[in-house]
Amino acid sequence: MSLSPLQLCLLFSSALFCVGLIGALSRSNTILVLLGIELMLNAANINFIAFWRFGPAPAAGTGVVFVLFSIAVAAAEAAVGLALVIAVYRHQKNIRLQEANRLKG
Amino acid sequence: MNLSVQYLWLIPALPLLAAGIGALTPRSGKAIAAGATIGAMGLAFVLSCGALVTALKDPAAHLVANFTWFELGHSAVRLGWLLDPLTALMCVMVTFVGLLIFIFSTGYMHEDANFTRFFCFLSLFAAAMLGILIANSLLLLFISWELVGLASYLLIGFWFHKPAAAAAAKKAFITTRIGDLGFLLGMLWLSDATGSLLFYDAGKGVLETSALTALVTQTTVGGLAVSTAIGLLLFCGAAGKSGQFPLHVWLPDAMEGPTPVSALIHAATMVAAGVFLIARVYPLMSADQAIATAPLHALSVVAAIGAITALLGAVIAVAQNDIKRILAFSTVSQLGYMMLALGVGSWVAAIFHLLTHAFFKALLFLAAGSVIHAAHHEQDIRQLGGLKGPLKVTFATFAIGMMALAGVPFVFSGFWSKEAILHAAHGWNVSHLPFYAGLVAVVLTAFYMTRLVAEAFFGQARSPASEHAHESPAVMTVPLVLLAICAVLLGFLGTPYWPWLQHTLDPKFHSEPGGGGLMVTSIVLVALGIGSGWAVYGRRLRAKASAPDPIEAKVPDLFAALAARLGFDELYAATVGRLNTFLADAADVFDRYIWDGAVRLLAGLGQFTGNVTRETDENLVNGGFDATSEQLKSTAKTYSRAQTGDTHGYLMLVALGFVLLVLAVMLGGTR
Amino acid sequence: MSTLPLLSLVVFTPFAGAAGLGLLRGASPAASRALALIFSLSTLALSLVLLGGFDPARTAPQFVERHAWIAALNVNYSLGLDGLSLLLVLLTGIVTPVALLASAKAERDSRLFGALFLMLQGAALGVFLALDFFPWFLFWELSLVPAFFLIKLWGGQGATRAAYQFVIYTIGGSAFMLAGFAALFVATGTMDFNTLAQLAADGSLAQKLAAFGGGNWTKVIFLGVLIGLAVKVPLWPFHTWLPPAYAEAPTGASMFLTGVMSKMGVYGFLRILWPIFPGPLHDASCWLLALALGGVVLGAWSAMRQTDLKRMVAYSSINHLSYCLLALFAVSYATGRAGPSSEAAAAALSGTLLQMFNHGLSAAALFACVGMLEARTGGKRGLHEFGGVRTAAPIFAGLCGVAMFSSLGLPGLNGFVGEFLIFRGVFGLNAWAAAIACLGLLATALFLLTFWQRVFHGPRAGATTGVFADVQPGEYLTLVPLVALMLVLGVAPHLLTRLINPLVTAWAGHLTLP
Amino acid sequence: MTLAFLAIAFVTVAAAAVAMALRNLIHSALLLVFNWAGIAAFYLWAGAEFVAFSQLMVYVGAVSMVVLFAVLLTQRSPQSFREQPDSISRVIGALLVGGAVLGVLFGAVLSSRLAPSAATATPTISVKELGSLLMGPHAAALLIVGVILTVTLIGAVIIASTDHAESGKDES
Repeated sequence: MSLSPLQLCLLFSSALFCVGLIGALSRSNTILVLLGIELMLNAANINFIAFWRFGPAPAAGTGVVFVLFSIAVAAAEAAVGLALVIAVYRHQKNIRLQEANRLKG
Repeated sequence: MNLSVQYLWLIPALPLLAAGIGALTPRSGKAIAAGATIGAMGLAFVLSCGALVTALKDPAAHLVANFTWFELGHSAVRLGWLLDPLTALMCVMVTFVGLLIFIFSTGYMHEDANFTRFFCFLSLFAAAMLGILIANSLLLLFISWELVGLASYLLIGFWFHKPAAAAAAKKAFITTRIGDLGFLLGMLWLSDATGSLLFYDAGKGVLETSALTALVTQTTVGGLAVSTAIGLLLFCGAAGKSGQFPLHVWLPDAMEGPTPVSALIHAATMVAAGVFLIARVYPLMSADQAIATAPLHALSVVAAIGAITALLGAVIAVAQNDIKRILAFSTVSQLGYMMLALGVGSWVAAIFHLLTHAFFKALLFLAAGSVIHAAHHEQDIRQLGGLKGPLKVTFATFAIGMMALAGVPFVFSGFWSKEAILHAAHGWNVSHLPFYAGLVAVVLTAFYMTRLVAEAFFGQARSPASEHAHESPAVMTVPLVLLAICAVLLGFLGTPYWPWLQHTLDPKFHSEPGGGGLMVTSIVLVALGIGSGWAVYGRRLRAKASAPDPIEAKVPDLFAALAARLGFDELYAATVGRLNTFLADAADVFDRYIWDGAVRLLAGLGQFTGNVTRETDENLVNGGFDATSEQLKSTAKTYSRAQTGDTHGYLMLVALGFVLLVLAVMLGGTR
Repeated sequence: MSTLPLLSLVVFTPFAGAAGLGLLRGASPAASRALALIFSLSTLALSLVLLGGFDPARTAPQFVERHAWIAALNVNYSLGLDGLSLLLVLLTGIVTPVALLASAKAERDSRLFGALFLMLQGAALGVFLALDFFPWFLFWELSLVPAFFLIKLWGGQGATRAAYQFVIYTIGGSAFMLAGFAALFVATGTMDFNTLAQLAADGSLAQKLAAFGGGNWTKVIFLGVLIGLAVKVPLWPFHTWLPPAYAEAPTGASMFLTGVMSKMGVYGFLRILWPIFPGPLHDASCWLLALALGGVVLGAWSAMRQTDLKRMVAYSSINHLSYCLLALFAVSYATGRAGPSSEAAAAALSGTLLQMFNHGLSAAALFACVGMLEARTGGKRGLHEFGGVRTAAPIFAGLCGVAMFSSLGLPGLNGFVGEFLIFRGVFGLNAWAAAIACLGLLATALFLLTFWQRVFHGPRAGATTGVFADVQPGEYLTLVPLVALMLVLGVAPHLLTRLINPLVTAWAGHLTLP
Repeated sequence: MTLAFLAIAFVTVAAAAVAMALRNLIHSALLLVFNWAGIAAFYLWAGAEFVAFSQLMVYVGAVSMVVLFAVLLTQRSPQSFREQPDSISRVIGALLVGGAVLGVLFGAVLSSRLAPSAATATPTISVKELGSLLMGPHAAALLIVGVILTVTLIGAVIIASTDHAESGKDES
């Protein structure tokens, strides 16, 4: 069997996604968790581009526009997330995620 | 000198003023108080004599001076003064006897700490009595009447630190007030029926023909004429004040006051007021005589009560040992005589006896006071004895008083006045029972007075107190002598041979012939009384204080009953007293348990309702909400356990969920 | 005549005084007492001015002030003064300063005490002067507030309970009255006493009420108002709140309660119930007579059983006020009947007014005397705890004796005139009632003399054995004015009858039913 | 062509995997920058030049700086960039779950029959077209993103900066 380029792209993005997921799940450093999530987001972006490039109606350009939005939002997310990390750090003198559980019920 | 009726009010006003002075004088001002009192009384005496002169000019006239007290509705409440021979004579008697008693008191009460207060009360007493005498209005009379009650209350309870005196004062006030309620009702009725309370008011007064006619023609409950009913009600008041059966119980107890007070109460003032009242309203009392078919005549009741009282007082006096108590019961008895006289239709005889009795009873009491004073306040005749030696003046005057009271013939005033009464009673055409009662009382009176004199003055002294007795000072003996003289002379004003007094009082009076036989009977009875008295007590004089009374030795039960005053006090205590206590208890229980209980029940019901709604609110309504919220809370708690705070966990769950979802889509999506 | 709103001045000067005392936080006890006294005396002064300008011959209200208040409800602020009001205003003017003087000693927080007292006085004056139900009822209820606190805060051991009982009982009664007047307002559209009385007199009131809600409506409203007033007087058997309240209140408050506040009920009977409901009152008068007799007779007999002197005096108040009601009910009973003269009615009504005044004086004096006994013996007031006070304190005994004899109706003192006129009137209107009421006279004498004998006579005993001072200079100020008035009014009752006679004559003149 | 893609993909995934596994945070961050650059290369490969440049500027230029600052700010001392070792159990759990997701995704991709469309015709999009797209059909989204960015900026500044008082208190 042969894989189409679209499938290859999707497999690539899936791998990247899982790497991000595993990192987010396994690391206790909040920054790394955030970075893992950032990876997952990027994997999603790859899908957008892949479908734009190899999809049935590439002329529309919608995938590209969505990726742009996604990048903007991701940048914002990174800024807020890291600001939160710093704020938490000021409180607890560390940034271990499992200890930031003061809001639990 | 003449005294115009316009200034008649000065007669009571002077003693009243003196009473005011006495009230404001400090305790040390004995001379001021006594001087003011005696001076005022002396002036009042002079004025009374002036009034008498005025009154004697026209004995048939009723001089009046009426004035308005205050406006009431379209009319007014009016009061007034009245001057007629009755008023004038009584005024003279009261002021004269009062004056002598006052003088006597300065000696008798010399040592007392409350000397000024005593004279203040005495003066008030005299003023109130004089007020009764000059009143031309039943209302004014009633006012003075109550003030007499007040003064007697104060004087009987003068030694108020003695519980017995305090109790006696209260008893006197309450007992007379019972009678006064009748008086009050009678007065209200009279006022309502005639629209006036003035005795004489130029034809509109209640004692004048038009009013009387109206009163007689109306009838009320039981077919009584209104005048009869009113008369009987007024008589209640008189009976209370004059110590008539059955309201006589206070009189003997009133002996707890100082002796001059007893003299004043029993002779001149208080007890005389009742007799005077009946004499004053005599036209009203006798109005129903005009209707022969009346079921009851007011005067018949008066006569019956008078007869009973005369007999009762005399009987009880026989067994008393206290010198003042014997005299007190003799007063009861003599007042009965007066009422008897009023009842049988001879009010002049009653007034005659009232006047003579005032003098000789005042004499007897003052002499007894002198004895008590001399014997260091020993009043029991068994403890006295042999006093005629040391107390010569006292003995002589007491003896005169005793003979006047007993009715020793011809010389003594008591004989003539009593004779007048018996004569009238004999002539009464309704019943002869009062007459016989009077006769028995004559014997008894002579008997117990003889007993008193024999026990107290003869024989030897039976106690240290009487051994060391010595004659009282002149300030006390001079009044005695003056009174003794009057007790003798006064009788001659009203003998059947020269009935000046009777004509003066009642110009229509005409003496009925044929009193000779009666007089003889009376003399015999007096002799019998004195003789038997002397036989029992005089011949074998008491040797020891503890020796039994000769009569007691013979009939101990009877004597004990008499000594216990026939148990009237006990009877009243057991009936009226107990009824009163019962009513008070009942009223109290009513209040405490029934009405208050009802209120409490209501309050309790309110409280119960409140509790019920509270419980409902708390347990049912609130409880429902509470339970629901509790449930929610615990559920939330349970679910909140899922909220671990472990971010990795959440993330992992999301991932696992995603896997499951995709698997589900893939495996199920093929279909 | 001046154009000053005199009546408003009379009513509101005490309130102003109360407010002033309330604001002067730092006033010393002596200063606040003096201030309260001055303000309370203002009533006396102003009422003397009223007395000067008063024309007894006019029976309509004088010095009338009338301002629209709540237009929607046709409520007017309207004050007026006739002989009846004048008498009671004078009484208030006399009793209040005397009562304040009597409580001058040993009262804690005299600033608050004075303020409450002045409030009480102002409310009472408002009741006596208001001519419209709305302000009248306002003052009527307002008087309860200071009375409640005076009893509760300065009273004896059972004071709290007594105060609650007093207030709740009275408010409970007033609620009925308020409901009655609400119905009356709905039916007639006015709450002015005079207008209502006129409506009642020409019979249109009954028609309006019948049109409003059936024939029995008048009776229901009448009963409501009756209950409200009966509790206040109190009419037997609505009296059970009175003995504890009077007994537990501090001396001054007892004096005011019995001297002035108890008159508010009788005043209500005379001003409201009798003119506005002549018909129903006449129908019920037989029963009411019986109740009044119950108060006269059983009140006196209950007093005999009391061992607490204040309770005893309180019961004597029930007895004395019942005489007032007895006279009024007898008048109502005789209204419209043939026979009884207007003379008797005039006597009865005059007697009622005089009795109100006289009872105010004598009962206040008696409470003052008991208060003095309490003050000397550390709060003792049991009948058996004294003895021989007359030996220890003769002047005190004398003054107290005058008050006592005035209370039992001794001629020559003020109590007699009122009682005599009442009896004179009642006898003419209903002889049997008068005869039965005589028992009350007897019982009164009996228990008062028992009190006198136990406490004043006999050897010194009980609480009297120690040091027992006679009347102090300050206490003279309390007792002497009262006693002097008793003597003066006993001899010269025309000083009072002059003021009320035309009014009473007018009242007695139209004793016909609509 | 395919070979270029495979190389880019391998390098990118490997860089990500190593970054997630490393102990040293600085190294991780740098490797991630490398990874983002790889992704940008993929975009270039796919023909989306503008997106690739955006990726470079935003991620490689901006976010990486922020990450580095965050890493530096949250370390107590310059020496301790190394993290504490994570718990083995969680690592194993993470690997299992990640493996499962990977399996599912791969399964899904491989099992789907995605038609190989006109792969030869490489679509292109000019910047001008992109701009008219953004301003035309997607203007609303653009506006919203702008607002979100503004709000985020302000929020990030506030969160990171307003804690002074409290932190001061903690330190004291």
